[in-house]
Amino acid sequence: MFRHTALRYTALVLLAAGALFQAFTAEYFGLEILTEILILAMLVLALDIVAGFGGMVSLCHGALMGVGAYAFAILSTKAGIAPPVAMAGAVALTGGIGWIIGAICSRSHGIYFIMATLAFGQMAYSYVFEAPIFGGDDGLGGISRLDLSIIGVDLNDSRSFALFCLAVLGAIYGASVLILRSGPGRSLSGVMHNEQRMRALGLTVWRVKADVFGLSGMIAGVAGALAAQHILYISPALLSWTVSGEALVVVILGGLGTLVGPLVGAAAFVVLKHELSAVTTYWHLVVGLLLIAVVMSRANGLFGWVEARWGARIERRMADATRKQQPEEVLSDA
Amino acid sequence: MAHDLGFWILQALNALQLSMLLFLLSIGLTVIFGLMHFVNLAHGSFYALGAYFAASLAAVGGYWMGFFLAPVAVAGVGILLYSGLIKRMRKSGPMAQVLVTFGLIFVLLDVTRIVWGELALAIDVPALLSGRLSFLGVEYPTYRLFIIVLGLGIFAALAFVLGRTQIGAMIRAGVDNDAMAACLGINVERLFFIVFCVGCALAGLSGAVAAPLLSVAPDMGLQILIPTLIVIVIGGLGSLKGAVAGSLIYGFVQTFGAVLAPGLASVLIYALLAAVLVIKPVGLFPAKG
Amino acid sequence: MLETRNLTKSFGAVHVTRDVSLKLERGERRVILGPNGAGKTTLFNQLVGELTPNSGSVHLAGEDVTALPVAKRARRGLSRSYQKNTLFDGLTVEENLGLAAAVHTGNATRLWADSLAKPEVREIVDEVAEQVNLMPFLHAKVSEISYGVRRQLEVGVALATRPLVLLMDEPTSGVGPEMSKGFHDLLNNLPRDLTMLFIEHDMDLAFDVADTITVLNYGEVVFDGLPEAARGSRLLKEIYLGSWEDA
Amino acid sequence: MKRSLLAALGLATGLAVPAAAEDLTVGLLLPFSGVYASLGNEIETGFNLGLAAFGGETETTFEIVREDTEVKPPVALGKAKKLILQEKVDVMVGVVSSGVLGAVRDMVHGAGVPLIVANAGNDEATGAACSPYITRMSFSNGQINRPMGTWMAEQGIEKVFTLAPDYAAGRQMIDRFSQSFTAAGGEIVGQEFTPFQKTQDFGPYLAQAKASGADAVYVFYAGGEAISFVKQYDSFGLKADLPLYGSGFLTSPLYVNAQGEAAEGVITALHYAPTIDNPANAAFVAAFTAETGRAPSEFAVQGYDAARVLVEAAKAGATDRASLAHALRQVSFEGPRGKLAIDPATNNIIQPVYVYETVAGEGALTQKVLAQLPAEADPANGCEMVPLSN
Repeated sequence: MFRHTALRYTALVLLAAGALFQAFTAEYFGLEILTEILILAMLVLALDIVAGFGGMVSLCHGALMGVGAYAFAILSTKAGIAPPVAMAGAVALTGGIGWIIGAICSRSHGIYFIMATLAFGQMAYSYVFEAPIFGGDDGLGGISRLDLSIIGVDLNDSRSFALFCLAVLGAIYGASVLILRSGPGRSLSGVMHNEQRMRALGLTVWRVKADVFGLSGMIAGVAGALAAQHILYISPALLSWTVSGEALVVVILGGLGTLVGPLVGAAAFVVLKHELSAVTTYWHLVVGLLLIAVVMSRANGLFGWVEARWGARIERRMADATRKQQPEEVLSDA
Repeated sequence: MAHDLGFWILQALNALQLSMLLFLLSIGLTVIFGLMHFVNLAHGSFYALGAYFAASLAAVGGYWMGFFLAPVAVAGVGILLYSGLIKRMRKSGPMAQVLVTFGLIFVLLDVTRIVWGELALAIDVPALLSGRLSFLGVEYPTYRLFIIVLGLGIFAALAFVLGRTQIGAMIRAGVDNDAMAACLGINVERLFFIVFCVGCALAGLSGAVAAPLLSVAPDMGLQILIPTLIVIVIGGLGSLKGAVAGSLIYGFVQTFGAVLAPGLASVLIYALLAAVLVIKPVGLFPAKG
Repeated sequence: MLETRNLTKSFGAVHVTRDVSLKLERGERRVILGPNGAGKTTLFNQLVGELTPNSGSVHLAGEDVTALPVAKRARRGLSRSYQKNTLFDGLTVEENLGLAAAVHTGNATRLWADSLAKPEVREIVDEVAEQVNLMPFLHAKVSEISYGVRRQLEVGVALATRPLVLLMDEPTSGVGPEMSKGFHDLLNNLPRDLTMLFIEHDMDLAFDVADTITVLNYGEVVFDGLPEAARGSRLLKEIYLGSWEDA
Repeated sequence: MKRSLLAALGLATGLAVPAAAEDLTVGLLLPFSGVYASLGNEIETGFNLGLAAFGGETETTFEIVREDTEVKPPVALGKAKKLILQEKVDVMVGVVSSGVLGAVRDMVHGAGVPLIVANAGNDEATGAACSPYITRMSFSNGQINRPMGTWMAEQGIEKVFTLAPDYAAGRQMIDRFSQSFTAAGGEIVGQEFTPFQKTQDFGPYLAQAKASGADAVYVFYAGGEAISFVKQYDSFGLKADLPLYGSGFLTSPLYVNAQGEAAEGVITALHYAPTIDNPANAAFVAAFTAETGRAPSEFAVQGYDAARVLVEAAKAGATDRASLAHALRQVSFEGPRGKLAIDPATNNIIQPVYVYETVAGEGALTQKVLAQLPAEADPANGCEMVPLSN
C-alpha cells in the first residue's frame, strides 16, 4: 500500500527541482528530451499503479497510450473538435477501453494476464495499422497543440510545452496518489496481497480491477494525447508491444510499486537512450544487458535499491513525526 | 472468385504447413513453461539464431549440415543461458522472467546484427526437396510437404516420449507437481536442464527449417514471437495437446482468414485469443486443471 | 440464521460431505468437531461459496444463497477465517482490518475518499482491534508480529466485516494451550448476538465457548446436540478422541 | 497555430550563427536500425562514395552528422528537429520511408531547410505536399510503375493479378500500375493486399493468383518480404505459367542473392540497375564494388547522386540553407542512371526507367536490361510550388 516516506519526498523534490532547472536553462533539444521524459513518466505512473500496486502486469499500456494519441489526433484534425474537448474525449476513450480490458482480464493471473493484455494491445495495434482512416503505417500529422493563449501561454514554444507537461505530470502524480488511497486503490492493493481473502470479505474483485485499470488507462490516455502534441506526428509504432515492454522496463529499472521510482526510471531511461544512440546503433544491446542486470540483482530497481539501503534508516529517524501527520500529507507534493 | 476443390486443398495444405512450423516452435516454449513455469520471451530469438546458424552452416556444408547442426548450436546457446541466467531466474515471478527474457531479445537481436549484419541471408532448399509433388490432385512444393511431415513426425516422437517412456513420465510428473516429483527421487534440476535444451534445439530446428522458405533477417525472431505466444496461450500453457491445437487454430484461421476475410485477417486471431481467454482463462488444454 | 440442507459434495467417487444438514439460531455458538479429513473445511468452503455443492442448499437469514458467489454471500453477512493464515502480508494490522471494514461499509469501491481514513472504517478498526487484543500492534506489519498475534488478526479481519455469522476454521490452530485459552476468552467476549460456527480440535477448549456441538465423520453428521451430551457420548470418544490420539 | 510554431522555429534558426562560407553541415537522416537498416547503410555508403568522387570539385567542405530514424516517423521527426535546431545543419539528406517523409515534411518546409530525399517515393511528397525545400533524387512511386503498365500491355499481356503489402506505398505502386495498364487495354483480374510486415507465408495469396486465370502477376514487395515472396513464388512452380513482374525493388541487387535461382526470369522496372551501360555507371560500380565487394543497388545510387547534387549545388555557389534550396533544384547531370534533372514544377527527379530481367551471371545473379523507357516528368499531382523568397 502506498506510503510517502521522507526519502520519497526528498526524491520528488529533487526530481521536480531538476526538471524545473532543465526547463528554464536547456536549449531546444534539452527541452525535447525533458518533454519526452515527462510524457514517459506519465505512462509509467499509469503502469506502476496497476502493476506495482495491483499485481496487474500489463503489456498493453503502450497501446492504450497510442489509442489516446490517435483518438486525440483524429478527433482534433479529422472530426474538427476543439483540442481541449478532443483531449477529454481521448482520455475518456482510453479509460473506457482500459476498463473493458481490465474487466475481461480480471480472471487471468500471472503470465496469462500478461499474455491477455498483450493480445489486446496487439489487437489495437493491428487495427490502427490497417485501418485507412488512421493513415496506416505512414501515420498521421497535422496535429495542433492545446491553445492556452487565454492564460497567456503559448504551448508552441518548447519551453512552455515542457513546463505544461511538468504541470500535468505533477497533477497526474497527485491523482495517482489519490487513486492509490481511494477505495478501489486500497482494495486492489488488498487483492494483490491476497485475492482470495478480499473476495471472502465481500469485495467484487473484477470490478475493482476494472475500475483501477480504467483509471490507469485514462492516465495513459493523457500521456498519449500529450505525446501526439509533443511530436505533432503519430504512427502505429506508438502502439507496438515493445513500447509497453519498454514502459515495463522503465518501471522495473526505477522501482516497481514505489511510484517515485518509475519517475527516476523514466529520466534515466530517456537520457541513457539518447546518450547511447548517439554513440552506437546497438544501444538496445546495452539497455538489454542493463535490464537483465537490474532484474538479476533482485533489487527493486534503482530507487528500490536506494530505499532498501537508506530508506529504513531515514524512516526510523522520522518515524514518529511522519506517522501522526500521514492523513494530511496526501497532496502536499506534486 | 469461385474456387474449385483443388484451391481449397492447396489452402488447407498451406494452413497445415504454417501450423506445423508454429508447432515446432511453440512446443519447446510450452513444455519449458509447463515444467519450469518459466516464460521465455526470447524463444523467438532462438528461432532466429537457428535460422542464422543454418544459413552459415549451409554456406559451408550444404543444407543438411545446417539442418542437423543448427539445433545443436542453438541448444549450446541455450545451455550457456541456462547456466548463466535462467537457472537463477526460475524461482522469480513471471514478471521478472518476462523482463529478463525481454532484455535477452534486445541483446540477441543486436548480437545477430553485429555478427551477421543487416542484410538478409540466403539458404537454398536442398536438391532432394526442391520441386513439387502431385498430391491429392494438386501440385505442392516438396519442401512444404517436408515441413508438414517433419512437424507430424516430431509430434509423434514427442507424444511417444512423453506418453510411453520413463523420462516422459518424469516430465509429466514434474509438470503436475515438481515438488512431488523431487520427492519421488527425480532429479528435477537435470530434468529441467534437458527439457530446456530440447526446447531450444526445437526452436533452432524450426528456424533452420523456416530459413529456406523466408528470408533470414535480424527481426525474424520478433516477428514470430507474437504468433508463437498466441498459439500457446490459446492452446493452454504446458501441454502437447494445447500446442498442437493452438498451432492448428492459428494456421487455419490465418490462412483461411486471408482468403475469406482479407480485411479482418490480422485482427481476427487476436479477437479469437481474447475470446478464448474470456471463456477459458487458462487456454483450451491447460496442463493442469 | 445459517442453515444447510442435505449438503453433499464429492470429488469423483469420494464423498467429502454427505447430506449435511445444520441449523444455527441467531446468537448460537456451535463447534464442529471431527477427525482430520472429516470434511470440516470442505463444509466451510461450501458454506461461504468457495466450493459448489453437488446437491443441497445453504440458507443465510432465511435466504437461499447456494447460487451466490463468495463475495455476495460475504456482503450478506457471512464471514470466515482460515485455518492457514490468509492475511495481507505486506500490510500493517491496521490496514488489514481497514480493508475488511472498508468492504463492509461500502468504501472499498468508492473512488472519492481514502477508504481507510473514513471515520466509520476507523471506528470498526478500533473496535475490532479492541475485541481481539490487537491494539498494541496496529502499526506493525504482518511480517513483524508473532504467529499467535497473526491468528488473532485472522479472526479480526473476519470480524471487521461486522458479520451476522462468523465461521472460524481452527482459530487456535498451531497456538500453544496457554494462548488458546486466552483466545477462547476473547471469543466469549464477542457480542452475544453474533452467530458463530467454528472448527476446533481441542474438545475441552471448544466446550468453553460452544452452546452446541456437531461432530462430522467421513463427511457425515454423526452427532448434533449439547456439549453435555457430547461429553458423555461414547461414539464421539471413539471416533474423535481415537483420532486425536493418532494425530 | 502550426504556423506560429513554425515561425518560432524559423526565428530560432534564423538566429543561428552562420557557418563558415566554405563549410556545409549535412544531416544524414537515415534508418540505421530497424527493418530498413540495410537500406540506410546502403544509402550512406553511396553518399560517402559520391562525396569522395565529386567532393574535390568544390572548395566547400562537408561536415556530416548522422541520425538514426529507427524507421519510426515520430522518432525521425524528433531527430530532424535535433538536426535543424541543435546541430543547425544547412541541408539534410536521407529519408527511406514515406511515413518518415510525411512526418518531417512540415518541419523541413517551415524551417526552410533543404532536404534531399534519397529514397522515399510517395507521390504526394512531390505532389500535393511538395515544397521548394524538398528535392527528390530517388524516384516517385508513379514514375516507376506507370511506364511498366504501358510496357507490359505492349508485350501482349492481357490479364494481370496484382499483389502488394497493405500500406500506403504498396497501394500507390499498384494503383499507378493498374491505371496505365488498363488505360493501355489490359485487365486487372484480381488484386490482393497482404498484411504489411506481418505476412510470412504467401501461400494463400499465391493459390489465389494461380486460380485467377491471369497471364502474369505484378507485385510490389521490398526487403525481407521480397525475398520470401520470390522464393515462395518459385517453390509453387508458378513462374512457368504465370510470369512474375514487378517494380524493381522486388529483385533489388541488395538482396537478390538471398533469393537465389528463384529470382531468375523475374522482370521488373526500376530507375537503376547495376548493369546499365554508361561510363558514369562503370565508375560508380567499380568504386562501390571496391568498397563493399558487391554490386551497388538502387539505394546506393540514390545516396551517390544525392552527394553529387549537393556538390553541384556548392559548385554553383550555394553557402547556406536558402541558397542551397535554390541551387539544388537547378542541378542536372549525367550520372550512373543516365541524364538526370529536377522538375521545377514539383522538385521531383526526371530520369529514365529501365526494364530488366534477373538472370544467372558468372557466379551470381545479374540484371539484363530489356528496355530503357524514356524519362518523363510526373504530373504535378496537385503540387503548387511556392516560389522561394530569395
